[in-house]
Amino acid sequence: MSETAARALAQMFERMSGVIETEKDHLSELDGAIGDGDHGITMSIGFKAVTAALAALDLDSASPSDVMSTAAGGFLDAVGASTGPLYATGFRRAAQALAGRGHLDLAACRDMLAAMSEGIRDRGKAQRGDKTMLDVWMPAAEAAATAVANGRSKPEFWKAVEIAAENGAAATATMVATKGRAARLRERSLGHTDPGAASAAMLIKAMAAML
Amino acid sequence: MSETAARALAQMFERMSGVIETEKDHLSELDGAIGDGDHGITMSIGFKAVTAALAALDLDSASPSDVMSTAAGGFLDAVGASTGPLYATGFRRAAQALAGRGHLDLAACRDMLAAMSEGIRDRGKAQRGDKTMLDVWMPAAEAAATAVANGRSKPEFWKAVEIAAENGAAATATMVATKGRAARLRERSLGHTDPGAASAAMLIKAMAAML
Amino acid sequence: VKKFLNNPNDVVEEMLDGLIASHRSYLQPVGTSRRALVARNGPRPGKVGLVIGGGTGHEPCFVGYVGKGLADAVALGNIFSSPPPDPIVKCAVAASGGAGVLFVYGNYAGDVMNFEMAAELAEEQGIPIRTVLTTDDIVSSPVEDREGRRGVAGNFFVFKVAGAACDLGMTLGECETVTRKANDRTYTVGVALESCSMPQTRRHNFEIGPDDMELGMGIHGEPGVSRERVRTADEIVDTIMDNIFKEMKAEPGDRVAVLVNSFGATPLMELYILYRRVEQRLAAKNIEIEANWVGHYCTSLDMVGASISILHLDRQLTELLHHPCRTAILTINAPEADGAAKS
Amino acid sequence: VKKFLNNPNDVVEEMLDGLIASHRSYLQPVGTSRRALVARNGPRPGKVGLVIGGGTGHEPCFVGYVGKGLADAVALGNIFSSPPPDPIVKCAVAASGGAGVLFVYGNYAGDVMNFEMAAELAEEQGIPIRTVLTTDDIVSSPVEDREGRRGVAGNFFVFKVAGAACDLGMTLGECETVTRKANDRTYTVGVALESCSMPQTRRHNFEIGPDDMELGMGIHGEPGVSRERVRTADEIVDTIMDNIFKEMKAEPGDRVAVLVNSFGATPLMELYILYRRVEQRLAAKNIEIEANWVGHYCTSLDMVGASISILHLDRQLTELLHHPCRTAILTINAPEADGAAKS
Ligand SMILES: Nc1ncnc2c1ncn2[C@@H]1O[C@H](COP(=O)(O)OP(=O)(O)O)[C@@H](O)[C@H]1O
Ligand SMILES: Nc1ncnc2c1ncn2[C@@H]1O[C@H](COP(=O)(O)OP(=O)(O)O)[C@@H](O)[C@H]1O
Ligand SMILES: [Mg+2]
Ligand SMILES: [Mg+2]
Ligand SMILES: [Mg+2]
Ligand SMILES: [Mg+2]
Repeated sequence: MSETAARALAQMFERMSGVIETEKDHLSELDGAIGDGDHGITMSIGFKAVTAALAALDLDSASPSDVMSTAAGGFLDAVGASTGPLYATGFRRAAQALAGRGHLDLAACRDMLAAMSEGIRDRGKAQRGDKTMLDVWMPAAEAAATAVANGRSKPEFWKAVEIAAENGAAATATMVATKGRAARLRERSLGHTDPGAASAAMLIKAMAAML
Repeated sequence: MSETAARALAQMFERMSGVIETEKDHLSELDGAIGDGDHGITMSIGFKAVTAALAALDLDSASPSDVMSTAAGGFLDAVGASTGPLYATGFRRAAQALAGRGHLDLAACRDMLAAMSEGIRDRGKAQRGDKTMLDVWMPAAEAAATAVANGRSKPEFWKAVEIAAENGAAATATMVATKGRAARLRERSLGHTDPGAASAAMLIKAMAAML
Repeated sequence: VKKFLNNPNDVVEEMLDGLIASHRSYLQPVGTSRRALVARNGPRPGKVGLVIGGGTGHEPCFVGYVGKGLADAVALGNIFSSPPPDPIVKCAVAASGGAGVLFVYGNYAGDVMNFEMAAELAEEQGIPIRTVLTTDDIVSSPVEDREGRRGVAGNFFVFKVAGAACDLGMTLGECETVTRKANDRTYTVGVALESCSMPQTRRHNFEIGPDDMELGMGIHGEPGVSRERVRTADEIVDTIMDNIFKEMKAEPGDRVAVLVNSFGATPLMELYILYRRVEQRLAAKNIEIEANWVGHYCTSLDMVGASISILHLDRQLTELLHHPCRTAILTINAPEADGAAKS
Repeated sequence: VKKFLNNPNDVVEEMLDGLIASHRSYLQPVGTSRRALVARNGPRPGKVGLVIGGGTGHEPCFVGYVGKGLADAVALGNIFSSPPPDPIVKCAVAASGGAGVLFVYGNYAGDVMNFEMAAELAEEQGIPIRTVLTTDDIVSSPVEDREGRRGVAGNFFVFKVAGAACDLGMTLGECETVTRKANDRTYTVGVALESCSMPQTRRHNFEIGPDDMELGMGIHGEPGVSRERVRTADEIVDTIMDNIFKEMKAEPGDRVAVLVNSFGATPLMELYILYRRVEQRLAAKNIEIEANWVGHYCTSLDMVGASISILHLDRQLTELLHHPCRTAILTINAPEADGAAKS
């Protein structure tokens, strides 16, 4: 089963890369309004690097954890920026959470989401409500935990996670940024969706579709 | 009578300055199409300097020749460019042509126009048909000579001069520039009126109105 | 927006080709990494190494400040993006002369995270690292939150002082201290008339109305702190200088260095008009200009705009400012003739 | 088009205020005339004086090339307008060290008339004058009409060679000869993506279509020689280099100096991308780059565009190129430390 799980994760990253490619310009536009206009470009470069790194990986022998740590390295070396350390740390923590696991059952998915969200939080030292990607990853991870605790089915699990992510992204428009570039805009950031939150919701949608 | 002639010339320069001021943007636009877009600005600075220099002149004691040479100096020191040496030389030659004359009769006006046109030709080494201001000053000077030879009245004289100037300016649109900045455009200068020719026709119109 | 480009996705790599070729006499890649460039004539045993860096799109920043007497190595990211830790670590290793390495870079979330990760990795390799974040953009955050401010064109002065301190053989701690002082005494305010455009989109990052300007504009095309009606050059300088005077505790007779910097598309003619007014305002307070630079020193692609930076000098900073250096875009009291015709 | 300006009619005077203040350590006005500026450290008895000049709007040209080892004096006109004879004569007098004065300026009708009038006046005062017109814009006129071409950014090389020749104590005739050679061996082609706009009008001098570029663009916003579809950076450089190779008789192993110049609004990032291809094209012919400059050296207000100039070196020109000089924007093998912190 281990190959299948690794393969599923690799396909998930390909889906993520595809979605980002489609939404690249939209993400850069969101970033242009309150940041420096490169978020779509950065994410596109990053996920292309991830799929390139994964293409070099032998998915027959690799574990899910290997896939995540390969993704972390590929992403970080390709982009830097804010997203590089944030997602690289998130993926690395996910790799740790998946270490020794061959199955991507709902518990594994829950732990992966929790690890992602904690990794991003620890690296960026942001809090909920700071108008960042964390406002998507944290509620998504919480929704996953609740769904598992309540014994939800797989479709219900991912539906709940997706909705939490989308609500989180939408809510950033009502927040005043206090972290990242947008923080300098203070009140002027109101009314704009955070680009990192928007892309995070897209990534989670891709996860839901592939896992 | 000498004061009156000097005053008439000074008023002519004021009229010229006024006309240039009004047409400044139009002249720069013409220059933008085939030159460097500054002709209106240059002429405006030049004629403002002329009227400033003339304001410092005692017109009660100055001769017509004094007025013209003061205008020459004022114009040249203020603008440089192509028009500076061309008009300064023209005005200086006109000053020579008017030397010792107190009256601005038609013969004096004819000689003044001839001197202007020769001065501009000698300084710029252009020929008729080169698509420059000379394509206005030369036919105007010739029309003046013919009018005097034919014993025309003052209104007829100036009408003939004005028409020759206007036709000359219009004709430059059909010429390929071979002198000045526009020369590098070769065939691409076709269809555009030469800015220096356009302003020359305006100056001659101002002369006709004031002398 | 039209640009001289091939495939927009290759823009950074192609720029690096040109830049490395053009400045070959000053710097070279560290190994095979073209994102880590080291001064040919920089690092030496016993000297604290100076590593600077950040995103591209700010040329001649940061690469123009690498050379003898200034930075020893530079790490470059994508456009407006911090470099990842890897090239930064390579720079630290290349710059290290056994006396530690000083990191100086602008205070941006991305740069901080990547440089911090790099610092940890370098220290694991036994290279002591100290860091000074540049925070000269005084309108980017209120004075109570000085450390929250971002670094903009004033990093020119901070780099210069740091480079001189390192070149003079000061210890890592001393280099850090004086660099921090230079940053604390550097005040910048920028104004944009038009936003920049990324090579990939060729559209303005955001639109500034036809009669408006953006005060406090960042150097990454981030919006500034307020949108205002365009005013005259003198009024704009007055607003900037009033902001600076509010923070800079300068007495009559004090000396400053001045940088009037184009964000990219604003030409020198306009910068001189701004400089004229800066000088008038300083003269009115009896503050003397020890040195000035007017030109393109830290740009934001093709942004239309300019910034004014003032370094409030003291005796030590004055000496460090005049210390010789020779880089691709800055030669001060040229350290030595080297036979190469270079600007 | 938005600009940093006060009253547009004062733009030249205000720029001169800023410029004279900023470059005080290099130059000063001749008497009370601010349109004639003389190097502090330039003219000396027995040395041929070098006078350059032209209209403003090309900054750092021409004022950035005044100083020790380069031009002794510069005469400045209004925007894109030759200076009148008076300041040129003042420059000649100020630059004269008894060995004659060399005038070097671009071949434009206005400049020729004004400098010729000035030369006559200076000779009346007993100062022998020789003149070299720069004509490096190879697309501005066919090769049969070489003397009809205009001078553009390549005057950078011609000034440099002339300044070195004068500084080395060559006679007026020798200075003229070698300067003429430098001009004959300098080849420039420019391309504009957008026209410039005058401070007084704040409109583009003319419009270039959204997908078009202007090949052979002049440095005064004059239209170029042909309107073409915008192509990639590499294709543009190829067109330019093909034009240059058609005229430059370079053999494998020959050496050149390269100048990649922004017309104002084009940022360094794009210039480096152009330089990359210039180097590739030269390398393919086994032509070596002895020295290069990439940046803002001769602009046209806020024009979007760039030019490439190649100086085909020989032994004498190489020596003169490397001869020390120190001006506001160009320091080569710095002649002497002078204690002033200046870029
Ligand atoms: N400290 C942080 N913690 C979490 N997320 C952050 C932090 N700083 C920035 N971000 C996220 O990064 C996004 C911007 O990413 P990107 O544009 O790629 O990087 P950069 O800001 O370096 O240009 C923001 O929209 C925000 O969601
Ligand atoms: N050699 C010349 N002889 C006569 N007129 C000339 C000559 N060269 C240029 N001109 C005139 O000068 C005009 C341009 O003047 P202006 O724009 O003020 O100067 P510049 O060309 O220096 O910018 C042209 O339209 C042309 O009529
Ligand atoms: Mg961004
Ligand atoms: Mg003109
Ligand atoms: Mg960025
Ligand atoms: Mg002109």
